[in-house]
Amino acid sequence: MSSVKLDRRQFLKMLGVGGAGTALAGCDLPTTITLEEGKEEVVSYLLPEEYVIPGVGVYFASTCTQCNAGCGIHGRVREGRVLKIEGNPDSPVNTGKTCMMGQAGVQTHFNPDRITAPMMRKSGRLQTVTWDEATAELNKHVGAQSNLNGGRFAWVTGSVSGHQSVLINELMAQLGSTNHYAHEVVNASVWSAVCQDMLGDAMPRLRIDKAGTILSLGADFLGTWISPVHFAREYAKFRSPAKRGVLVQVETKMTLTGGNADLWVPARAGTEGILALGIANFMVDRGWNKVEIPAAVRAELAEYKIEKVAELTGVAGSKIQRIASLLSERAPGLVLAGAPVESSEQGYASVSAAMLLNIIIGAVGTTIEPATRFSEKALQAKAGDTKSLLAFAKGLQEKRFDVVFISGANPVYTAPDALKLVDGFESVPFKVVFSQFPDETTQKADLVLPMYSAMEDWATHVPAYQTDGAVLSVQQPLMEPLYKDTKGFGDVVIALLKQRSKNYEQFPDYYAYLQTAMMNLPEAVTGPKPVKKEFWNGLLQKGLMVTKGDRATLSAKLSVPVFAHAAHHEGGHDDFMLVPSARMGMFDGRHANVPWIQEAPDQITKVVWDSWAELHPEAAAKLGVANGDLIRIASEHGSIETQVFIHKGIRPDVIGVPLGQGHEEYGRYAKGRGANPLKILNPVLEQKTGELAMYATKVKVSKTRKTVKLVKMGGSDTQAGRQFVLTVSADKLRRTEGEG
Amino acid sequence: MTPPIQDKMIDENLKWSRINEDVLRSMENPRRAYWITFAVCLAMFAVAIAAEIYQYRTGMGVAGLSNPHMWDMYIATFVFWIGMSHAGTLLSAILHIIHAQWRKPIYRFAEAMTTFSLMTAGFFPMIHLGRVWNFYWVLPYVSDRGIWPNFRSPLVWDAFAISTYLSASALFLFIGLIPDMAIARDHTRGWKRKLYGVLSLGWRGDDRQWRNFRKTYMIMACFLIPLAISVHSIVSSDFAMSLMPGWHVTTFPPYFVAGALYSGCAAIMTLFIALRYFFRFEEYMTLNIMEKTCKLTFAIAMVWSYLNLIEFAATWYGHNPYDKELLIDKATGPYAGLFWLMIFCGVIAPFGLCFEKLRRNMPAMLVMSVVLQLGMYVERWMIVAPTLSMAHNPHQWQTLWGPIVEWSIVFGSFGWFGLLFLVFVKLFPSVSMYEVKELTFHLKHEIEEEAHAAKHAQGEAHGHHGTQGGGGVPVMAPAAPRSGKEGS
Amino acid sequence: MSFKNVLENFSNFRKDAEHGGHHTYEHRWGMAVDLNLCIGCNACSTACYAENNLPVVGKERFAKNQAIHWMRIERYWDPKDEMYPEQGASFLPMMCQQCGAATCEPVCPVAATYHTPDGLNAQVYNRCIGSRYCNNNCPFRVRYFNFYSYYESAWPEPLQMQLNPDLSVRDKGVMEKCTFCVQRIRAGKDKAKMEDRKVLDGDVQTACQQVCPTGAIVFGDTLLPDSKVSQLWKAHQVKRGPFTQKTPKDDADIRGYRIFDELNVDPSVMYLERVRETEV
Amino acid sequence: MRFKIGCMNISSARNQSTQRAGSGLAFWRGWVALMAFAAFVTVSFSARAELPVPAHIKPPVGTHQGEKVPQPIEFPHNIHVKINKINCMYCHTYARRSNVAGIPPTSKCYGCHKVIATDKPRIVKLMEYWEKGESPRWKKVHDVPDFVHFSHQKHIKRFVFDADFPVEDVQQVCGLCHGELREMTVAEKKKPLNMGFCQRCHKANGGPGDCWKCHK
Repeated sequence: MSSVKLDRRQFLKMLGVGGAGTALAGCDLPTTITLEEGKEEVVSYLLPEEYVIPGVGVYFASTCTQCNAGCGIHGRVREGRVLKIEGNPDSPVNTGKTCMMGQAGVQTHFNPDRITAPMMRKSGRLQTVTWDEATAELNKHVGAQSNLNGGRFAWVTGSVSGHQSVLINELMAQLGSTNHYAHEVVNASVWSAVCQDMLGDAMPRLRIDKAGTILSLGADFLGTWISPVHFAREYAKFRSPAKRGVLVQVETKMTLTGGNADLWVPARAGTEGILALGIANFMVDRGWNKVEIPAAVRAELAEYKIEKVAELTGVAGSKIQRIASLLSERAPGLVLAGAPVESSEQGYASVSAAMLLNIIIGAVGTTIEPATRFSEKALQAKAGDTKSLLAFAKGLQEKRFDVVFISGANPVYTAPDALKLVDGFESVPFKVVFSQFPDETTQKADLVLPMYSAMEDWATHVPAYQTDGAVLSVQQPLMEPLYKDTKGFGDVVIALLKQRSKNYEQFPDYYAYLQTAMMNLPEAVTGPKPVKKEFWNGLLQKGLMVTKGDRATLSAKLSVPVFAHAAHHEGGHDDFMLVPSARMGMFDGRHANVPWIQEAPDQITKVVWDSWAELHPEAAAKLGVANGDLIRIASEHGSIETQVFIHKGIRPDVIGVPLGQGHEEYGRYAKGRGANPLKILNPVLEQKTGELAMYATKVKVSKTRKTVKLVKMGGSDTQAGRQFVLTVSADKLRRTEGEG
Repeated sequence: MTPPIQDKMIDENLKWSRINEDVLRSMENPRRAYWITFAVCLAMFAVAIAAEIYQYRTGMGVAGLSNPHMWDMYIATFVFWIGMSHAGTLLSAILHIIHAQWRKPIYRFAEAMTTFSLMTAGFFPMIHLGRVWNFYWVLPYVSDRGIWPNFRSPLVWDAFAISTYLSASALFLFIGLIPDMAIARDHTRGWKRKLYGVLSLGWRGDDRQWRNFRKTYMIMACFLIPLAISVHSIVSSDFAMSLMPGWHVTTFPPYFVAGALYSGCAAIMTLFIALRYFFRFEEYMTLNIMEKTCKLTFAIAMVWSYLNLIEFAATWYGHNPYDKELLIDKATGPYAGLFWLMIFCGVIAPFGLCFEKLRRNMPAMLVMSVVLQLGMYVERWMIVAPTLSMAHNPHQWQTLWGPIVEWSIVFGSFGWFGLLFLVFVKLFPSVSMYEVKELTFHLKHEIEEEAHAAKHAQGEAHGHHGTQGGGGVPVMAPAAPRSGKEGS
Repeated sequence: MSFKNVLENFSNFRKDAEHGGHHTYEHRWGMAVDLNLCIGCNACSTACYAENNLPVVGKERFAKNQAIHWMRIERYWDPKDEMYPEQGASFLPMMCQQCGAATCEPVCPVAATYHTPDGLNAQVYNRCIGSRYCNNNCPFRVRYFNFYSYYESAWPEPLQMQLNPDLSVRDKGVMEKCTFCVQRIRAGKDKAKMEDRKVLDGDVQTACQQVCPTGAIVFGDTLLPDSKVSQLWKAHQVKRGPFTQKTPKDDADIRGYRIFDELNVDPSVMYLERVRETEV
Repeated sequence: MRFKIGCMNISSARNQSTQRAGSGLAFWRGWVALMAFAAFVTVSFSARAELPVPAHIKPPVGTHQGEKVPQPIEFPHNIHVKINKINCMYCHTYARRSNVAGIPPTSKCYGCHKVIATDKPRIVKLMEYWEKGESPRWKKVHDVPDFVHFSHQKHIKRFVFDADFPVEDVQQVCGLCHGELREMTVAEKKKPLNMGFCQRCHKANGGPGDCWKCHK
């Protein structure tokens, strides 16, 4: 109807300029005077979409990228601004719910510290340049004409999936490079490794909702482990009067999940596996095993007598028996193993022990179900780990890279100093960082490409942990880009690919590519497809596609892990085991630049806006420190300083420092706040998988003279006799309900 | 036989002209001490203004308030000043009605104090508002929006009570001043003469005027007393009407009134001594009067202490867990120091007033009066703060100490009060001349009557004091016949 | 309230105060929070920040207890914990309880906080003069005061674009508190009105309820007999109105209670006891 | 297109009407073209008749003299409303389905004016905007403070649709708060639109008296 070329996202244009004003400015005037006319501006749409009505919120479906669980979300858009994130009820991952990180997505998007234009290192300093310059520079090094030897090209990403993964692999292939490092600090790689080896499936489905008893060895499944929101949904069923399951949490420092446990068991760091074997042995003795146990296995298990285990783990024998009996009485049981266990020195062994217990109590098949994988292999998730970081660091030290791409990762922040990653990284001739924020890695780059935020860009995500059916979740723009000089990740990669391969010339941008790619998905994958256009629109409306996928099969391999040495740690008066725990909110530190997250208190300690070192009252007494005293925590590879927080939810022989703070860059909210425990980690490796054993660093703690005010929410830590949170004994209820 | 001079309120042989001279002198050529005090007060006030401007621009946060501590020193100080304001009424109205003669030389400045401390107190509820510029929304005025204040709120009652009390006591002060204004008029020149001329409302001191004057004065007095009581009861209901432990106390109204009179008397003692020293008022503000004041103060102190204990007892036997918890925390928790300071200053210290030696030792009394006032201030703060620090929800427990902004405004209020008072003493007679004259006259009259009774000789007395009237002072014709009744 | 009303209804005011607000409610919004499901993950409080334009006050002011979080998760330890808190922590989502006989209402000098026909404690921001009496008289201490003006400091460009236009940004000197997401209630009611129908259960969701991963928060109209929330109140034998001593609930899964019920403030939020395996 | 909508029912409920309005364009065009000339002649000395007040409404009391606000294009309401008798809600179509009445999308202006009065300077200006693919940045004239929640759709429903008031006379209802726009070129504020004004009307017509109905 017109000669005007319309931007495809025209309807996402912002209308009102002011947004919500300071409402109270107006009302101080006497009531006879009203607002002056002609102050605010109002703009109409050029061409209205009939469903976009000024003053009425419209919901667009998309996908949350705050962590890798891949929850579906709805963004509330009004006058072209995305205002709020809600969960997408259609997504089987989060069924209409989100976590606090998901909620904070809008502040990640509207963050005042976004990079708004490309930057290039000129005469040692990063300077703002135009995209033409940036692209020219990029092509000079990685373009078709460049004399780049693919083998000397490396790409560090976070967990990737969907079509980004496809494009990355494609470009790597075109360049002839195999150095793709997917790096995540918070991961479950050892868990998957064990699952792969013992069950034949890397990411089996865990039916928390079906379980009667959950024995969680440090798995913070309500906070940070694999797919927290989904697990929380199932946890609700697990707690429902119908089930009334029991949660036993074994860990050295209380996590959010530990805070919700019926029984919180602080076993010695690194001995959780032994505990599992102890329980297994006890159950087998009593004949509580649900599967047939070969004599050999029995024999091996027999070593783990209650007394010995109790002695090693520091958990009372009676307690071990109780847990065992719970697992059999309140079947079906489920045993999980999370970060503290996975990334300890003998993580693999410990997790295998847990898995063995799973098999013995017959969890496999009941509470552990075969996963549903997304049928299109290329789109499946490539989960990040720490092994890759080690490999990358090694490569850097051996000077194996001329060009390095970094996207969706911040290795300069996450890499322990011991890896010497920073120096190596600086010595790389050409470093390109795709980033939204001026983080540590960005500051070291030669070329910084400012990316769209997750709410401006297109993408597809395939969760690593699939639930009911295999999900492919679409991430679509919720509003037009805030800054004209930012670009989509896909767009840039496509541009690079075009130079090397004809196939991509048809695509003006990533959107076009994505649309075509999705429409060309075989019906085998998507199920019966309607007319293409409608398929696409339907997909965008729903925000995701739930396919039946292909079902894995579970095998159960009984084998008792061998513990090289009973790795446990005797706390001296000033040396501790460092627990660098991740938490819902800060996560691995990627959300430290979000004001809401900074102001949201830590779930257990309620400390805000800073790091802290958790100490047990005993330990604190030994050190002679009180809340707010600054202490120095030193490992062989450096030291950090932070304030003491004393509470009982931690073993006296460990010291807990949360991840997330201690950024040297990363914007006004994160910069120079708190300490980063990752920096001082010893380069201890998990023996089997070669992952970085994050929970195996011994540190010396010393007082400093300084004291600060510990800023936390809440006055009294007890209810002081108020009837606030009442607890009723499950037994009592069960008795009264006559459930036996 | 004539009683020994030191037992008398005042020397009855004081020439009336002398009285005029002395008092009027106090209103002239300020000395250095005066200017220094003036400068100090001005400085304090200036600081407060600065602080208030800063607070106005930045927000109440700078006053160190927090979620549990929505109120703090501002309210405490408010209550304190309201308390001060009760002394004047006590002296001038209550004692007037019960014919306590000794009040006459000292009630004037006490009344001034009443008015000025009210003028000071009035500021605090405003200062502590988050949006000062809308303070008038508390008053019921006809607005185009057709909305009214919430008549259930004690704060609204406050607004009414205070404004009424302020206007009433100011009026009372003025009425009491009229005859003296006339004297001043007759003894001054220039602009002052004009001023006093206006203020004396053409007082000629004739019979009719005196009659009306006394009626009015008496009526005002009667009107003022219930008002004074109600004002502080209402102030107390700011707390008593709430649900909070330590506030929701039935004995608060009398408790507050007692406290008010208490601090008021202490304040009178301070000013008494100051004026006596600066203005050489030894003959007027005699030790005997001081004695009486001290005794009165002691009596009130005991009443207050009693009510205080009553409150504790009520809490204890009432067995409301929150109240009990709070009481114990007051005595042992972070505020324990202040609590015991309050108990010492308010309950123990006044026993010093039992010793005549002390009562007649001005420096000692000065210290004493300050101590008592300190005690009363702390008491007010101990009512406001601890309750907020430690109310029902333990999650919101927090102790708080006011920051510099708050302090400076509180100090500034003393500066402001000082200014008003200093201006007053130089513009108006701080001792009521005509009543002192009455006093001396009656005193003399009694003594003579006793003498004559001895001699059975009549009629001299009249002739005698007929010649007394000097310096254009009206003879108090109607006073004489009633003198027999009036004798204290 | 016009002066006429005051004169006419003064007795009503007093009755209201005793019997808990209006006697003719259009709706009576209520909530049920199952502490057995609450995991204390902070999702609700963050959602509240997002929905209700809550300012981020920063570390220094947080240290002074000047933070504003309408929905806060209180965390308590059991004083009986010896070496370790073996029963875990206790989490309590605490927001304005929208009391039926709210203590904050009668003390506000300008009637900026009052009881709506929906059974909510309204807080009219631009009427508030900041006497802060209401919070002093609130046993739950769930009212928050704007000690500073946050518009510039809390929402630097372009963060202010996220602000929800459906409710105002409060300026300094104003009291604020949880409103049960009144803007959502308003939207829901308008929608129903435009469609000439009654407001149904589920039409209105509060932000915290919508986000809660475990579905611990249930919100609705307690006057609708079939609404989820009134079902829960019924099932757990919690009634509106003045405090009545409960018979020890020994006979079934009845876990309902209202915090500070004994103060007779008639809260609109019912909590459900958390169930733990205390024998282990 | 791609949406998953809270406000579906509103839009869908009202869609048909918009469609009709759209397809009615042809008719409007001819009609408007016919009237255009007469318009320019008569508008200057057209007698000023008071806008009648609908019987079922007790009008709000209060007057206000707002200044003339300079707009990017001096839009002549008088021509559109008085001469061409275009219904308010033809352009301000959101009024009946949203809180805000909304400024008509530029495409709507274009719809008529690509054939009508294309030579007039204002229209030329408009076309420039259209070609640039952007909308004029109008200045708000009738604005309520940010802390006030005002819903056009509810008022229209109450006073027009529910009252079976003839929609073609809707300007009489709009006029109660917006003044006689048929007499103005660009809109001027003729009513105070303050709390007293609203509140008096609410009293008179039995609108809600609850603070939270309007204050947010």
